[in-house]
Amino acid sequence: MKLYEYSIRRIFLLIFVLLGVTILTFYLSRIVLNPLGAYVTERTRPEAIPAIEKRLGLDKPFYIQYIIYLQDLVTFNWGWSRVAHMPVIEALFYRFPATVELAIASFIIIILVGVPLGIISALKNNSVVDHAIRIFSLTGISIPVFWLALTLQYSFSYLPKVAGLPSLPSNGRVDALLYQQYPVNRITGLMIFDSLIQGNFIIASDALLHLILPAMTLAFLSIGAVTRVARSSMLEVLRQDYISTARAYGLPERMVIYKYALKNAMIPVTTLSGLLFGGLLAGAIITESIFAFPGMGQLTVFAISSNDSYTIMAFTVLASFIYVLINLLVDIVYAKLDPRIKY
Amino acid sequence: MLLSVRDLIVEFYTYRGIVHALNGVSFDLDKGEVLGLAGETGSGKSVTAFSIQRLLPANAKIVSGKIVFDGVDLLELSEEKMREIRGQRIATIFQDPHTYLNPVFKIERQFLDVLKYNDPEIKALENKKEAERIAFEKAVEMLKKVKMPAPERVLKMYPHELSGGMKQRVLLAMAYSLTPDLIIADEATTALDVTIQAQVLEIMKELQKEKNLSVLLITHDLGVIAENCQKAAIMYAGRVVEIGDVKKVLISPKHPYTQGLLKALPRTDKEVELVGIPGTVPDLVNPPTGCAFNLRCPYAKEICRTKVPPYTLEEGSTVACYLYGGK
Amino acid sequence: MKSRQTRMFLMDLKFALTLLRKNKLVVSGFVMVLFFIFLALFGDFIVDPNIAKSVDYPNALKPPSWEHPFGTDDNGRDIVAMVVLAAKYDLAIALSVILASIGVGILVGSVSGYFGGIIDEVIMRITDIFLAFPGLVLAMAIATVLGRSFTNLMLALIIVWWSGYARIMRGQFISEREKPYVAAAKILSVPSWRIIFRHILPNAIYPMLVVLTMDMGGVILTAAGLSFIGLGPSPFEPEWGSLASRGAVYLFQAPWIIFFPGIMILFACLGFNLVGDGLRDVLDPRLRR
Amino acid sequence: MRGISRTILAVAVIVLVVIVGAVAVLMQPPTPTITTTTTTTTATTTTATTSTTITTTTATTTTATTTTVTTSPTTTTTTIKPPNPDTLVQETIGEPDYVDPAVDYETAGGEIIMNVYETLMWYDGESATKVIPWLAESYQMSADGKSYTFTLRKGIKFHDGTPFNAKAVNYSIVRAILIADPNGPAWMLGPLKGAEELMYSIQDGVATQDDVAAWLASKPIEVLDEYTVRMNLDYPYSPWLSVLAYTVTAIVSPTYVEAHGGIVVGEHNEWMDRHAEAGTGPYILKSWEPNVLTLVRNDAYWGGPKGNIKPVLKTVIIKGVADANTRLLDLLKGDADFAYVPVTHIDQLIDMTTWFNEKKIVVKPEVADKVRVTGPYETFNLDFIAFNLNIKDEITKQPAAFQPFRDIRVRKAFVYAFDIDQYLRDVVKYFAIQPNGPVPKGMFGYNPSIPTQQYNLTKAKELLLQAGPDLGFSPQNPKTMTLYYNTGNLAREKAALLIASAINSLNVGLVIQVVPLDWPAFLAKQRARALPFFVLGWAPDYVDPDDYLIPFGHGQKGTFPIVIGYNNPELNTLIEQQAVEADPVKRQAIIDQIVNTLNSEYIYLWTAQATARHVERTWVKGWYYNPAYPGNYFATISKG
Repeated sequence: MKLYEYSIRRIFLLIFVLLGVTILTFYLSRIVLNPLGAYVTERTRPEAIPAIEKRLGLDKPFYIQYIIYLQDLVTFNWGWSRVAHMPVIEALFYRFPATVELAIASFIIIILVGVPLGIISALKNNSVVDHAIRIFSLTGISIPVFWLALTLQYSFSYLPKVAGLPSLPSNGRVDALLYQQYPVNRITGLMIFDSLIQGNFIIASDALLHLILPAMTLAFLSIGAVTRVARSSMLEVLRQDYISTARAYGLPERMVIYKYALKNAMIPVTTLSGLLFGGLLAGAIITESIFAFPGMGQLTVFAISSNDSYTIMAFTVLASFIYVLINLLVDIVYAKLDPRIKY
Repeated sequence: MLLSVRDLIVEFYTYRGIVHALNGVSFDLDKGEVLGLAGETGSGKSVTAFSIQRLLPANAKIVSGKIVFDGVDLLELSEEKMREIRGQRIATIFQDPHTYLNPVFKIERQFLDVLKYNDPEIKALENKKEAERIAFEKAVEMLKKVKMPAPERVLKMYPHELSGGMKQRVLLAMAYSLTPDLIIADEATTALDVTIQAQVLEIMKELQKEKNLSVLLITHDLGVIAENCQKAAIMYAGRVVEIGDVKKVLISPKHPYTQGLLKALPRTDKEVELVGIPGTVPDLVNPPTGCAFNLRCPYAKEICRTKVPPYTLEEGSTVACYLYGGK
Repeated sequence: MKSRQTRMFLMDLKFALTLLRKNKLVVSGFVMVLFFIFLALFGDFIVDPNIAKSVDYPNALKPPSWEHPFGTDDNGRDIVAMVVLAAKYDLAIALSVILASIGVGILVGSVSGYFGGIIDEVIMRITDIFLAFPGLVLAMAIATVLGRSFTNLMLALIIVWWSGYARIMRGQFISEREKPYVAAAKILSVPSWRIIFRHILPNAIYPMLVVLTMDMGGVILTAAGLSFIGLGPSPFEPEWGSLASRGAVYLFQAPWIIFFPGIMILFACLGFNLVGDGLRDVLDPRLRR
Repeated sequence: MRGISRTILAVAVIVLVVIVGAVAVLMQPPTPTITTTTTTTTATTTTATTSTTITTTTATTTTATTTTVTTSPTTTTTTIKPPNPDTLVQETIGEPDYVDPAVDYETAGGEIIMNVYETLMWYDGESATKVIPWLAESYQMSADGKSYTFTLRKGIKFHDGTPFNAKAVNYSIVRAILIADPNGPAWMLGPLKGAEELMYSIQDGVATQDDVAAWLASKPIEVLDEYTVRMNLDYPYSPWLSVLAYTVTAIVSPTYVEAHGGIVVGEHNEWMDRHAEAGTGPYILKSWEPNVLTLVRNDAYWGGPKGNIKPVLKTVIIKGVADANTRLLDLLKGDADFAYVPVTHIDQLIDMTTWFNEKKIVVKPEVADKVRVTGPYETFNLDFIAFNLNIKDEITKQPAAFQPFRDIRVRKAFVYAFDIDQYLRDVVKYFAIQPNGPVPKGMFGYNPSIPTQQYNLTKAKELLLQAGPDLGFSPQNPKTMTLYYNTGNLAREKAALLIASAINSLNVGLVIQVVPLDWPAFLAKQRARALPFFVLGWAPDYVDPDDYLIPFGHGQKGTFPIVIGYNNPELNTLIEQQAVEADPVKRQAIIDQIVNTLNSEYIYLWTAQATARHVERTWVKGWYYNPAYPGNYFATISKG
């Protein structure tokens, strides 16, 4: 089967999974969470509640509500986000690029640090370096996210400020005052990208500074996973016969490792990084809320605490869509990388 | 003398203890000569091949012995010097073609890389493009030599798209393209079915004759040795027990183990009752004292159990057994 | 037949243990896990359990001192006591989520992996839905409707966690299904459930051991994360995650509230991960050099 | 075995070193005294107190470097010049729901509306009891108190240039009623002729176009001429003038609203929800980005009733910053001029010992030159615990079997069990006073002589042991109950924990669990009467005791009596009487009677009436406090 047919089949399955997700989301939000909660306060007259239900269409039988919900979903009329004070789709349009920017930044760090560490740890197997790297990577996946974020905030932002030393910003995406003086108009929503195009280096550098702490937090957690996979797959590949062929034919060690072995070892790493990136895209819930980074994650935390079910539903559908899409992309990339895969 | 191996001892460090893979392997190989190295699995054939190329895995250690190749002891060489010898002077063809080609690169890439790094003529070329083109032509020419159909197309294909036989031919072509002095064929044809095996051996013989190469043919198939080699060496438990002219060794074997082997060989020319060798191959973690074969040898004497038998010359073959003198 | 199989298993076990003993990392991981289990089992004897149920605002937010080595939290309770008491809750949540999830995972994974075809396709798509669905939202829904309590947090985690194991088990069963011993059992008309549980499962379970050990830490971390965004148990049910996350508000005045529970989580999870990592090397035959 | 014991030792040593190191380092947390690089002629000394760096790298040991540099702060008061004098940055929590006066019902939105729009009546400077004509020049009340006629000020223009006149007043108030947002403040306009009835039918979705036309035809508000307008009420309502000071009656420019979607009965105007640039006030809302609102000065502002209000600040930026520590740091660094500092963090700015002993706010010397903290000011925010007399099972909707709070002894015992001193001293740090009833201190109708509730644990135990047998709980067969509070509010959480741990410590057979709930889920359970008892608060709409007596006391109309199943008909009539009683002395007497009956029933446990404090940089001038204001009034503020 050609790659094209394989993708079609996968996309069909994707739609089925997404439908399943919408059913689960609908059940959760309409039956379990009762969206009415977001529209009724302690001052609402009990008699007025039926009218609100009618206006929100909550009085119709469930399956009709679900069909209306699907129509709304497709027409991108995802309801009003009480938390963002704007239509949900607009809130997404506003905040998703911020999450993407953070995801890219931390992804770059993850790959640039994680992969080399994994390879070094494999090449120097069972040496002191290997042990150190393994402890570092295992610690990476044993630290609670918020604890790491707060410790970084405390050590790199709070303490230096107290001591009068230069400190990393730990709040928001760019300095509000600076943004007032040097506004950047939004093209893609990626702050650094937009400001660089418009030659506004002040904002670009400030946005970069604001990215450091959150990106470091997110990266530290995933570096562990990437390092371990890179190490085990590199060890696996180095034991393969075609490596001894390469050596037997006098190819330089550097080439044997970084060309012949690396490309094979990178296949499982790519799959993992794809999944990690998908995870990052779904919004780093805790990191964004600690660093007040205005992305999808922060909005979701606000939505959860104030039970704004339209925003939560939007986040769920978006996160599931990203997960499923990334899975498909990872499989396709996997096929490209490893010619042995046939469909 | 192109290659002479003297008392090579190699040990492996595993969790179960130290495996004495080679216990003093010695043999010589002359220029243009084909030596067959035979023995059951676990007798140390492949370890010998890997030791010559110094490609032993990390937990192996060459305890002692000398491998003199063209007057130079390979064990003394630096890794850098050894790299120059591998490929250009000594080439190896491995057993299972399926796993010895890198799955994610096209044949062309792997073949051309080998040529670019080893072939003096191509190495000398500055212009990258030029080097690629010449390497490509050379590859095609070599593939034709090994009777590969449509070589240009094969070069563009991935290893998994070729059959076992074709892959072995690619490896052959790669090995011979560098005109090495010594080819080590480690069970090169065992994984192929008989018809393809014959073709590949035929090609090896032609190439060997044409370039007067010396070949170390490692196999457990005595038939293959009989047809292709001038000299034969029989290995058992990490030692060469008998070495000599192929006719003498196979027709009038001296060492009891060689005799046992031949008795276990089905013959087409006459009716013969097959007799296996009693007992099993010794455990190399704590090998038996004296001659390793003494537990299974019908003629074993007290001395066989205590002292390692020295090599003695017996009608043109060298044999390590107390049946033939030596106290 | 039986004794030989067990003898082989024992020999293998002894062999694995010798390997484990040699690996420094695994041993240190093991020590941490033992300490965590010790705290969980004997916590209530070391420290008076109803400290967790009381408040003492006069000496809230006191920095670490000889009297309170770890300082006191915002409700005036001694953090050393709280951390010790919390170990029981954390071990309980980790164990229950893992055991429940592996139970469901095996059931679902084995059926869909073994039978394949339509059953496999349907089951896997349903599992995909749970995999795609952000567990956070599910946990929130449960916490909102049923209120925030320890059992609800556990429930939420189980509902999401099993899908990962189902997928791994399915993969294992698919590869084991092709193996000759399964065909042999089928020929001998052994009932399929026996094949699944008596024959395939023991072989399929090995790689899971590693995943399970490391997920023990994973569950505690996720629970801590959920506590941070307000879905954790109530203040009277001490759990490291919620203890630490309640300290976020006082980060700059009283960093010790976050620091010490966080350190306990780190050491417990690191312990599990070290043991898991070591286990992976031991269980993977080719790596046994 | 030797190998293993060595690793155990190694691990133990590492763990110990990390913990001991951290304990040592955390012994003295650094107080945030920020050294600021200043632009003034007189350089200030840099005072760096202990700064400790914790580098908690993974499992390796903690390195604690403590550098202590303390130099005595200079005695000369140095004035630090603000970096950008004509821009004010305010860092607070949360964001407005809406900025449309007709629908917004919370303080964040109120603050924007109050600076952009204006009302006919408004408070006179700092006094919250007196309202003076603002957009109105003067007013007359009819003899029967059922109609008010206003003559309006002339020559005032809206931000969009159109003139302010009677038509605009009529348009603005009618608009609020026609939208009739059930969660909004429009109910306050109920007394207007036919308004309450119309709003109910709109909210119930039964109102038709001609119902609206009929109501408009009945002229609840008459435009007599360009600058006079009369409002007719259904019944005399003395608080009507303070209602006219509430943001719901803010006057908007009709032309602007018509140009942006006009009025749709029963629907919000989404544009007006997000934009506020059509009022007569001193500021205009220029932009609303996530967490950042920007107001710019209205240069053509008419100056206010005394013509003395001339807005100085060009821009005002209101930033929503969730983390209290960050707000504090920005304030000390000079990046923020106003900052909301909660009770949990105020001890880093003011000297707590003087505050505890003399209830006087004295700023710590190290920050005295940078920060000014004023207060405490009384707010009307009342926190309390209410006991549900008719607990319903949420699923079966039937009354639950175990109804402990029907027995007054149990209610009394719970009131006695609450350690009010510990709560005021250690939880809210004396930034609250103990209320003596539903009417908050500082509001008309408050009577200081009414006794407050007492803490007496032994009495509480006595009462519960007496009530136990009748209600079926005893130490042998204990009953558990759940106390709910809304997540996020730390003071209420601690009040819940305090009462719960007190009752649990009595071990009389009652075990209290404390469970936090999200706000909407809390309300849903409350509406379903499923909360056995709960911690909550009440804030004023307009400054009048009526706005407290009804919600706490009135059996039919009161928000809380309805959900806790308390109805005392005699009390209901008293409450209705005081609303229409014009004579203050008589009204005070009725109110005292109401408060005493309510207190005698022990329905509520009054936990706190919060006092506020204001935190600003020393270079800010012109700020003043009025409990009735939803937020800060920027028109009188300057930086210099």
